[in-house]
Amino acid sequence: MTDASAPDLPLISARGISKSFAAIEVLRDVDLDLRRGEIHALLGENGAGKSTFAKILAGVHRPSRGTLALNGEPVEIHTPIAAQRLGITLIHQEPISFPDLSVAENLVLGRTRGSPLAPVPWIEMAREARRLMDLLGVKIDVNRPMRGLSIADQQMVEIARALASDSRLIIMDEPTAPLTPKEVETLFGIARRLRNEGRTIVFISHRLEEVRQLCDRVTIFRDGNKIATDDIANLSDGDIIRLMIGRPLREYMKKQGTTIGEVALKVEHLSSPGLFSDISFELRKGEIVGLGGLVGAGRTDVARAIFGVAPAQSGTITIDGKAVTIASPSQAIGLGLAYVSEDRAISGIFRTLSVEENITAAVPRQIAPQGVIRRAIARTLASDSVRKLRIRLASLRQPIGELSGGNQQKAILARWLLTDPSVLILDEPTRGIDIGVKAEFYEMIGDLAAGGHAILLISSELPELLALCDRVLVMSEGRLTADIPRAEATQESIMRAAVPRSSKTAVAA
Amino acid sequence: AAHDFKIVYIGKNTGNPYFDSITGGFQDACKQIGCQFEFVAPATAEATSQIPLIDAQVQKGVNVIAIAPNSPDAMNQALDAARAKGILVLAVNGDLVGNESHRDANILPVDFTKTGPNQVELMGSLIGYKGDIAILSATTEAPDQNTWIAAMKKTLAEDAKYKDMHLVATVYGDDQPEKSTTEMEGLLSNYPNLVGVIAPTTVGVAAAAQVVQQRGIADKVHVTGLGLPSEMRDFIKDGTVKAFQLWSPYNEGWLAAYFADGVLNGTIKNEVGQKFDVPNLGSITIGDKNVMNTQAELTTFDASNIDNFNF
Amino acid sequence: MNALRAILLRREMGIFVAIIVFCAIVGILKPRFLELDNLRVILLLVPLIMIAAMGEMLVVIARHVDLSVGSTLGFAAMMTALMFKLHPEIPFYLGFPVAIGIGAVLGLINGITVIVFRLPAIIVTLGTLYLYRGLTFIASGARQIDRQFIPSPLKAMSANSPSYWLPWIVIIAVVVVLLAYWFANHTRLGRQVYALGSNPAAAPLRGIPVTAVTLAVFAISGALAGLAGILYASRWGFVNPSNTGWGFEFQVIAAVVIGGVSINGGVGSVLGVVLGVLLLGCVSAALPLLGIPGTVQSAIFGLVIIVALVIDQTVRERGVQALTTTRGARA
Amino acid sequence: MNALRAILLRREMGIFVAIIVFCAIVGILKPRFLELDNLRVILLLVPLIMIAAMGEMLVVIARHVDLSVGSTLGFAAMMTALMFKLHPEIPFYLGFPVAIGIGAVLGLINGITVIVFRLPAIIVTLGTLYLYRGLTFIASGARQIDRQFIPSPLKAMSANSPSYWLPWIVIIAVVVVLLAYWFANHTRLGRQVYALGSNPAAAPLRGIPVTAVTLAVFAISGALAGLAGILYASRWGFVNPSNTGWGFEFQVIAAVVIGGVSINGGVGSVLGVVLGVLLLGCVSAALPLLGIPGTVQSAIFGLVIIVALVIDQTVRERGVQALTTTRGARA
Ligand SMILES: Nc1ncnc2c1ncn2[C@@H]1O[C@H](COP(=O)(O)OP(=O)(O)OP(=O)(O)O)[C@@H](O)[C@H]1O
Ligand SMILES: Nc1ncnc2c1ncn2[C@@H]1O[C@H](COP(=O)(O)OP(=O)(O)OP(=O)(O)O)[C@@H](O)[C@H]1O
Ligand SMILES: [Mg+2]
Ligand SMILES: [Mg+2]
Repeated sequence: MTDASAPDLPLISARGISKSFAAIEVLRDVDLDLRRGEIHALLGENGAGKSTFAKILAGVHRPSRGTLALNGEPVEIHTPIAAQRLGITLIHQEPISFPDLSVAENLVLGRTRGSPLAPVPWIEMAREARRLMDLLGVKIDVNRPMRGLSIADQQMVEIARALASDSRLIIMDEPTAPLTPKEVETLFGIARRLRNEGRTIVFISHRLEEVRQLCDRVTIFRDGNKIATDDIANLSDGDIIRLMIGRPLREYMKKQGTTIGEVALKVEHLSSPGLFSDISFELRKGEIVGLGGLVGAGRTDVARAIFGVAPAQSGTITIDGKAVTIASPSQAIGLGLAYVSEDRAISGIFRTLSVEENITAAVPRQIAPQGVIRRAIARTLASDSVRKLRIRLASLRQPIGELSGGNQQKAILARWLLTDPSVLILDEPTRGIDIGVKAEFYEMIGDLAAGGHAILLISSELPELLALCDRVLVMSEGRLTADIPRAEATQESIMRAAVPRSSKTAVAA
Repeated sequence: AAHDFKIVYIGKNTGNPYFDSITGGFQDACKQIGCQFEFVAPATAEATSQIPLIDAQVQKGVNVIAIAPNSPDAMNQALDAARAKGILVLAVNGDLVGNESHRDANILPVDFTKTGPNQVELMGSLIGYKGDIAILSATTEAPDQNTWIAAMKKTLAEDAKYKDMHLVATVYGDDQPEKSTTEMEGLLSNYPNLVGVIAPTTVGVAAAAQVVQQRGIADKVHVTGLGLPSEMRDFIKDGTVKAFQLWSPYNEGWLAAYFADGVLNGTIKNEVGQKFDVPNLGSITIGDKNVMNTQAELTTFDASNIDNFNF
Repeated sequence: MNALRAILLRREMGIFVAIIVFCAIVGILKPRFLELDNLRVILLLVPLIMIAAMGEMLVVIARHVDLSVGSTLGFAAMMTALMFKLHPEIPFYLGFPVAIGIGAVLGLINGITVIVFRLPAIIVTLGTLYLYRGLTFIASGARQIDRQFIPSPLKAMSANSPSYWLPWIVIIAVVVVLLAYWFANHTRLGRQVYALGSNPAAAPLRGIPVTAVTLAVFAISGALAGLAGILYASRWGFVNPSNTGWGFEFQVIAAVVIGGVSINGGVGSVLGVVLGVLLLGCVSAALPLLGIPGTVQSAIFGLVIIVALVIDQTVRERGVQALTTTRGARA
Repeated sequence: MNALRAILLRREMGIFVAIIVFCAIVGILKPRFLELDNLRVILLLVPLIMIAAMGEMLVVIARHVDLSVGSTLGFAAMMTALMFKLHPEIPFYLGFPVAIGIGAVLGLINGITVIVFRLPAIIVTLGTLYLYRGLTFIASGARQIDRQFIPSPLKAMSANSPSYWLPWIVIIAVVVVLLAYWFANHTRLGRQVYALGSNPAAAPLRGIPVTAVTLAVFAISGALAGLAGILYASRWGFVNPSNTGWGFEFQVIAAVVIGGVSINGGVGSVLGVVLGVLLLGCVSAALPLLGIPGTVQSAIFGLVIIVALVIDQTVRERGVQALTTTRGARA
């Protein structure tokens, strides 16, 4: 639906957009023009207000002040449906799915019109769904229920939806976070094609290199204010980062000379039919071992197995030289393991509980020595962490559900750091976390290793693996395909091991 | 003499058609006498559910509390409090067995010891005094039904007249139509040569009749028991049920009202052995434990007389 | 469909096994239980629950629950019976639109309260459970409507005269089941019910008319309870303000959940619920046949509910490992 | 503290307002209602519900529900009464450990079934609601235990003799409430209950002993129902197999939810539940006093539940917009 109206007239022009949640103003007088046929990046630290702005455009939130105009015509976007009617689609930061419905149904849901009793075209629906999935080069049985799909797969379904609804404005809120490089490429290809069709794309990401590859212009948010909008070409990475965090970024350098001690965790021939098989590796005190691979390779499942969430069928686990059987997470915790899981929404936070309780959740004995809680201790522990990790919040007693994605992630990390574990498993710990904080994370992880902790770092971000790890293990289709020492580790060597033997990308088991 | 006293009747539970006709008796009697009548009842027949009602009535200052007790003893304190305030407390249709001291008098339709034998005799007359019969009762702990069933068993065992009638089963429908129906179905399936079912409870007898009607086996299986004409009329008319029995609940209310009037105005002494006359009922005698009956024998309803009864 | 279908099949398989096992045992003890004659008894027991269960199923799939079905049944039945009592000239079949309409209105009241005040359905309908029961008392002056006031043709619909093997009441139930199946699986609204229950938070973001869907399921549940109401009058030949529909909600919900509908919404199939209802029917028919005393029956009823669910669950668990964690959390 | 505290305060404020409004209205119509004398009547009405509600609250906060409290109360009361009947020599106070112990066991059975078979609590306890009731019938031979078998000192605990204004039964309830408050807010286990209810999926990953916590809440709920059971014997002086505790679960759950405990788990406060129970107490005490006929009472009871929740909700909504989306979806 390209518009006849003058091409220089912006598709969307936002004026003085402000938004407050419970008296906290999280967006302040944002003016922004989105041109037809451009890919426009929104950058900013966690909690800067990117998602909130996106949600306002998509009718999820109503602005407390300010106006929106579409092709110069003032518009009120009351609801997501209204937004859809206007041709605005939002791909949410946390993928939305209806677990009990088939993938195909998830794709068409809400787009179909017609009477409530209109028959459901099962056949056509499935065909259309398959077409879209092929377009994205994803192999998912479109008739299987959504439940059980990895976040990556869910994200791809989200994207497919957006494509299907032929919108003139598509907003992607950190769509690449869980995707493989290959998937990202496909996505970018499609995004460019859409732009050339004259559509507008808003692209939110924390990965600068992606922004450079894809985007024409960038707008930078800080603390709910729009700091700058400019062509990407006119800004160096340094400029962008300075604008984002208001200070120059210290480049993180792996501390050298952390003495690597004896074996802390030893895994032998760990297998779990359908998910992974014959996984063996060691993890030494003071060592940071990366676990790379494509999304869906089975890394999370390995982690879940070691941590006793879904114990492996066969294989042995040895901790500090003692063979152990871990049947439950509480056992794992007892043995000094800690696991920062990958999807915080589902298995991370206690939504209704305060930030304080979330942070102290894993250390009941510290805050309640005799089973009775000492508020004072809890509060100090929590506020220390909040300061350390620069978590942005209104109050320690605020329900954690109100924090921005990144800040929630920080709170969860803080929780585990409190347990002072001997073996720390981090599953995509920096997903959705801004550069400023990432640097802090890296430092912290380094310190932890230096402090004699053994760390298993699951990450899909190669630079992260390269920067941090002493060794990089690579998984592909549920098997360990490489064990690369820091010296030899390069993007190429890792990717080579990560790409499945059978050229097709791994999909849901 | 003051005839405009306030009398309240507290039923077992609301929506129980049986109490509708008792209430009718109260109302008509009060029209004659000039007293004010009110009917209240809890939503459920729960043992404690009548207590707040009693308290409330006492506070409202009624002169007479007539009650169909849901429990033989739960109300004791409440009733004592009422009598302490000089309120006349009558148990109507059901008594505080073992706690008679907590009420002034008790009005029962008939001498309940007659119910069992009468029912057995009626059933015998229907089936020619021979064959397998069963009993479909209310709840397992219903005190009245249990005394009647005991009496039936005794009669069947001791009276030679009934030696060819065999009681093969006693089941309980909890006075719920659904449960009574399934129990009835169960009886029919389990005892193929059953010739008669006695249901000494209004819900049970209607449910049993319904099953027989639907199966069209009225000629094989005879249903009788204690039923309300209003509920049984159809079954009598289409021949599903030949005859059933009951007393007149209406007369219970009628008698209670006149008795209360008499006692309050000193024309009746509430003492064992006292006699007094009541319009339409003739002479009534206050029996042992201050118990009065409205009639000597149960009334038998059949095609010939069913239309003469409006309750 | 294989993946989804496979799971669904498993679900129903569980309860199906339960029924077979139960009937087999009873059949061995009492061969008569398996006779055609007794099957008819069962079929006459279930229609009311079956019809109401179809509505309850939709409500539960939408992640709500309707505790007021029993009271709705009672109120609709009472109003219809009163109509017949006051206007004997009205043809009996007009009772159906009336009863269904009244039920639908009560259902809408539930739905509106849930939507407007954003209250959990379990507690709203707990309230209306009492409210509608009370209204029934008020409307009826706490008087039972006796059988002479119920039109004979209406009562005849439940009588299984030899002329046709299946009484009308059963046929009506079958039709309702078929309609429910079509609605749940082949209409847009039906699928939106599943979507809503599957992820209520996301539903509005996907442009699902949450209000409309919610009102729809409650209205349907109410309407079907109303239909069950007039059939109650047909089946039992009277309507009583306190007995009619009392405790009905427990049986309906038990049937629905035994039928494999997830209390957490989004999951459930008509076939499963039908089987759930039949299992309960078999049990109620079997107990008296086995001569089990009334005192023991409610204990057994309770046991059956649990055992059925356990069998269902264990059968389902097998082969669906991938989901265990999730379900574990939900259980 | 401010943010969360503020919300909590608001929550209770809503129901508090409801109570004031209601009592004011009744007081105007019937000044007697506000007299000390009548307050004692209310205080005597609520202890059983109050005690059971504390247990139910914990269960609901853990995102479960216990429908079997009524039957548990009945069974515990019956067993204790039977004990006194068969062994009159046993001192009455021994009845407490017995009743509480029996209740705890029944509660554990609920919890174990929920955990082992990963079944939704609502349906497990629906099953045990029938099961425990049936066991009560069996154990008692369906016979009521009359007052002469209940030890006099036990009955005396409910009689409000002039010597002390508050009868024991009330004091016991108060103690239970204080313990519940301490447990819910100041113990590790207590907070773990909130965490579990807040996100069952995450709980195990955080090393929260899900099994232990679940068993704990059900055991506590059962134990308190057992305590309520012996107090029932004390209050009413008899135990009846079918009446004792019948429909009790509805009142308890109503009180808990009116008290602002979220059916979706993770949210709820002792203060709120106490107010919820008191509101119901006021209503039950007021209706007969106002001379409202039994026919209308259940309608009013239903209305009160809904109206109370609506007031509570609207008061809460104000100023907590931030959360509306979430709650909207949940409602
Ligand atoms: N529903 C809500 N209620 C209260 N506060 C909210 C809500 N949603 C967002 N916020 C606040 O608004 C601010 C901006 O959040 P937003 O999600 O827009 O940040 P973001 O730029 O998307 O960060 P991230 O990169 O971590 O996603 C945050 O401080 C967050 O705490
Ligand atoms: N919690 C879960 N429940 C069900 N299935 C899961 C779960 N986690 C992973 N899977 C399945 O196992 C497959 C392997 O996914 P897994 O998350 O282990 O890969 P990964 O390498 O960790 O990728 P990611 O970057 O998504 O963590 C996924 O495709 C998914 O279908
Ligand atoms: Mg965001
Ligand atoms: Mg993973």
